Amino acid sequence: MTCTAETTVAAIKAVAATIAEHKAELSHLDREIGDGDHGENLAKGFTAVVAKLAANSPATPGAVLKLVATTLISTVGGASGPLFGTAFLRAATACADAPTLDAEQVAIALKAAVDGVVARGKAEIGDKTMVDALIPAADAARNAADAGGSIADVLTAAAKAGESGRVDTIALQARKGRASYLGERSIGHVDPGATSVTYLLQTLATSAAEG
Amino acid sequence: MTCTAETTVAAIKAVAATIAEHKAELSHLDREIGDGDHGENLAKGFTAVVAKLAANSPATPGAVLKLVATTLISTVGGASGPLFGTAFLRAATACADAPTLDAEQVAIALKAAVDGVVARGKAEIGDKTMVDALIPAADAARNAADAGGSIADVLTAAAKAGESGRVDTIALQARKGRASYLGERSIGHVDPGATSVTYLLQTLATSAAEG
Amino acid sequence: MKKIINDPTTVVDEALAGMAAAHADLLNVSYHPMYISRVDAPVAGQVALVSGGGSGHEPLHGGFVGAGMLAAACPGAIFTSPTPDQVIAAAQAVDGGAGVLLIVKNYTGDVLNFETAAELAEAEGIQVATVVVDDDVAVKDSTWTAGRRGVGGTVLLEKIAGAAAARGDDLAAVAAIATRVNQQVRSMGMALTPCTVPHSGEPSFTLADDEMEMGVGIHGEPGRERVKLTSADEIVATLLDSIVEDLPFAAGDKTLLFVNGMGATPLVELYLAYNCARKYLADKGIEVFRSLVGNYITSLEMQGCSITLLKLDDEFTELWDAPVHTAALRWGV
Amino acid sequence: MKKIINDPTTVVDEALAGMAAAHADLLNVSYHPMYISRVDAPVAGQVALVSGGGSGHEPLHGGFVGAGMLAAACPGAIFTSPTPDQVIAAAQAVDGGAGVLLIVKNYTGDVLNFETAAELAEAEGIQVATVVVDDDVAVKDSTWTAGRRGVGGTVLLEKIAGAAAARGDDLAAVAAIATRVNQQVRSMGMALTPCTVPHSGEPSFTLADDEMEMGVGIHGEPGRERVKLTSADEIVATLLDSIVEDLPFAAGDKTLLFVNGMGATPLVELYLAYNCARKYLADKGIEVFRSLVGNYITSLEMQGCSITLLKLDDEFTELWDAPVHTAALRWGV
Ligand SMILES: Nc1ncnc2c1ncn2[C@@H]1O[C@H](COP(=O)(O)OP(=O)(O)O)[C@@H](O)[C@H]1O
Ligand SMILES: Nc1ncnc2c1ncn2[C@@H]1O[C@H](COP(=O)(O)OP(=O)(O)O)[C@@H](O)[C@H]1O
Ligand SMILES: [Mg+2]
Ligand SMILES: [Mg+2]
Ligand SMILES: [Mg+2]
Ligand SMILES: [Mg+2]
Repeated sequence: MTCTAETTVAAIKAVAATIAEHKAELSHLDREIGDGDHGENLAKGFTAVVAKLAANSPATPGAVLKLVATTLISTVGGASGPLFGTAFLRAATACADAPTLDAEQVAIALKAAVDGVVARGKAEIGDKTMVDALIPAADAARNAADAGGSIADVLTAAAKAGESGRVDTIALQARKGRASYLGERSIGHVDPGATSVTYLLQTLATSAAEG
Repeated sequence: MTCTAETTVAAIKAVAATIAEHKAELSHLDREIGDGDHGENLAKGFTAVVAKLAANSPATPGAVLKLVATTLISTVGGASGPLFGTAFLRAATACADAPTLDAEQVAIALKAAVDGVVARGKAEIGDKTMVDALIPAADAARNAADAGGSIADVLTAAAKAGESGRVDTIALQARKGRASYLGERSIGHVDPGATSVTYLLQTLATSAAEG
Repeated sequence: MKKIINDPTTVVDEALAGMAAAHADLLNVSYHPMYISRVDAPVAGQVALVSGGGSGHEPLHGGFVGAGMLAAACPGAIFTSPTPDQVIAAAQAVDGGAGVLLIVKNYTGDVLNFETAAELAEAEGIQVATVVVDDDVAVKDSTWTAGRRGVGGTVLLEKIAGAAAARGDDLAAVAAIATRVNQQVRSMGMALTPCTVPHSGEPSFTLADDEMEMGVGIHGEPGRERVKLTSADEIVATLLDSIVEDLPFAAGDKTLLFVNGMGATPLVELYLAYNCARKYLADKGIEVFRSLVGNYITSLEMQGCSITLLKLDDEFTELWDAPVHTAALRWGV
Repeated sequence: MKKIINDPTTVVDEALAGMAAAHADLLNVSYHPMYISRVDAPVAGQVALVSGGGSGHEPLHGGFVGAGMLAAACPGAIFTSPTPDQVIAAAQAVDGGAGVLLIVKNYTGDVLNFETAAELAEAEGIQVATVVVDDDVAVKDSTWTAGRRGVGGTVLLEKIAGAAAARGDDLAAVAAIATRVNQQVRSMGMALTPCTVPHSGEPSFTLADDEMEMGVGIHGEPGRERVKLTSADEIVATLLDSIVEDLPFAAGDKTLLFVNGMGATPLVELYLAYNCARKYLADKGIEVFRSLVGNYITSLEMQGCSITLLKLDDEFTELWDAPVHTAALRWGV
């Protein structure tokens, strides 16, 4: 299948459901090495996104992503608000006003999103942030696209790579974000942001496979 | 034996020791139906009394009691400070400058002390205060003196009567002091002040018996 | 017990030394006997307000010493009334020849010690008047109790009477205004947690995780009843029901609404409770004309709040608005 | 979780409504987007200070809105930075034509959201300067972390920069003074207990009865290290050792000593800690020339304190002493 405005909206609604479902878990992870609000922050944002999508029906995948971006920026707050917001904004820009997206465009959009997070947050691989899940995810998506995979293949590969990058954050000492204040005490805990972006990628993958 | 300045000082020192020993218990009782400071209040006062008695040696029992009174008034604070202070002050006045006291004079002094507490605090029998121990104690002392008892007999009788008055406070609802704020919730707890004055009387009795 | 202290027996002395150092421009501190007096005392020809009580209620009373409020405060041990010698020494230090008004919260200990002090101060030739504050509606009829406790109304009374003294009223007039404030003010408090007196080390009472204490006093003494924790709206309604019906306050009354923290309740909850109180009073047509929100009469680290409502008239309002310069209340200067 | 609230999701809105009602003479409140602005904003020709951050630190920042301090404050959800749209709306509302200084505590969330806001506000034609406060010496070298956090120094910076704006300094000059305050101020905090974010309901960390957290932040995040509870003298020495050696402060320096409560520590302990700090600094020959003691930048109902030391020069002292009229800090007016 190809990705349309409708499938994008469906996928975003699925992501909102996933975040709501894991809200407590994400905040719990954030309590371990942060301030315990990551789940609430994202849930608040995606609830607003769902409301916005109920009131508006953007014509293209890019327009959907842009609406998601601006809504997250003005509702989430915290570190993850501008970071998620920038990711969706860059992805939207990458999609421009294409009415539909193929696997190649999805891989490109994902790469643009990840570059945006890195540009805003200035985190590198190994800093124990969402970037540790996002960079491998974008790379895996690129390879899957080059191998001629479907959108579902591309997103599934991204989700798998994101998951292993997420797990790798456990052993890391945080160098960015609140967790960095803990120094060595941040080691042994998984990063909440890496976890939320992995849930996001997994949900996109499943809804692409189902859709 | 008769009561002299020396035996009075010895008795007061014994009282100070008793109060120190039961400090935590008295504060615990006060926590149940008051504000938890009765033990500390009295311990602070009697520690100061012992210091004063080390520095001064009053010539008569009355002078000893007067020194105790003024020291307690200026160190104890709370409800019990002025009440104990008044008690010792009235007793001192009753003893005037008699060099020694006999059983009759001790009974008179005790009655004067109790009248002083009632005059200051305006509590009646049954209000669940130290008065519930003190009034029976003074009456018993009077009877023992009339029966020709010794000082030890008089104080032992007072202590016994005080103890039963103290136990009677358990069933009472407080109508004076902090405990009265609890209304019916004050029932079932023994009154701290009735307990401290009973310890005081018991200590006076034993030191009279030993002295 | 978790506290930032060195030694339970020296808490009050060390805190007082800190206050003296932090507010050297405002306060003088005497240690033997212990009292805090305004740096420019005695003010000749001005009635001097002297209050005091157990420590652990800070900023009450020491934080209210200064121009336009108290001339002196006598801190007792934590939750224990001061002794007469403190009050007498303070009265002597601040009497400007116009006499001294003793402001006493109605607790047996405070009343008995201030009574003794008043007798002795008068014997020293000082003109003394006394007002006993008893604004706590949580306490029932005084024929069955030691009478209502003095709580939040004390703060408002000290400010208003202090302004009357500052404007030059004589002792009888200041005492009359103080008495009138006490007649027009009502309060009630509640607690979510107990507090711990340093030298005792034990919590003043125990509450289950879902319980709160309504009608609590300011000494960690248990209150009127223990109930299940409810919403801020319900808590505020319970407190204000008792307060409003007691005076009673009626539609059209102009009031000063004072929402006070017990010490460990964050400002965000106090402002939230204040908001609940505004809605409640608006429904009853009672106008909130002046406000005070914050921790002004506390019980150490107790969590909870109290509400105080004062019926204002033009004179009270004018005296409330008059300049005050103390460590804890300051405006107009 | 024991709190005086109605609904964890409406705590900030209800508290804000309470603040608006209690301080109608001082503040205007906008709800969508959420910000607090001084009632007389915009002040033509005067640089407008706009700050903000997560809620739960009250009185910071809303309590510091008013003449001589902040023009506006943007409250986020509890412990969560505000969003760019709040900051933009506040900047537009208070800009008097002389530009807006954004005062940002150095947390990734605050920095990223204010960065985004600054970009967009400039696009709207507003002159914007930003100062990031990072005075917390508990956080180690910023090549290994997100950098030092903004804590107690923020309060002093907002007061001093606010006075510079009030005296008519232009945006560059106000920003320069704010930057200089940040360079001259150092802080460190500790906690005896955690705090609980209403919508989470879980304590932010757990401490044994004999443990305390040194170098704690203001979001209930754990600190530098967990140690056994010690005396006030030792606690204060640990905090001041790190503070003094960091700037460093030296004998003869004139300083402003700010002892801050985390929200649930009674004033009696704060004044006691202040007294310990005075002794410590006196031993080092460091002069305490101005002081502030109280709960000004808090972590909900956390028990603990922080110490902030600012090296004063004549200009800082003059600006500190200048009149200020806000809900939480007021003098000279
Ligand atoms: N500089 C950064 N770059 C990328 N991601 C970051 C950065 N700082 C923090 N994060 C991510 O943000 C997450 C925390 O988000 P959240 O809890 O919502 O914000 P806050 O830390 O402000 O409370 C972290 O788990 C981390 O993955
Ligand atoms: N009006 C009164 N008359 C006699 N005794 C009283 C009166 N009020 C209180 N008491 C006694 O004082 C005791 C409490 O003393 P204490 O705890 O030292 O003072 P406070 O109640 O001020 O803390 C009570 O147990 C009671 O026996
Ligand atoms: Mg967080
Ligand atoms: Mg007591
Ligand atoms: Mg007491
Ligand atoms: Mg946060």
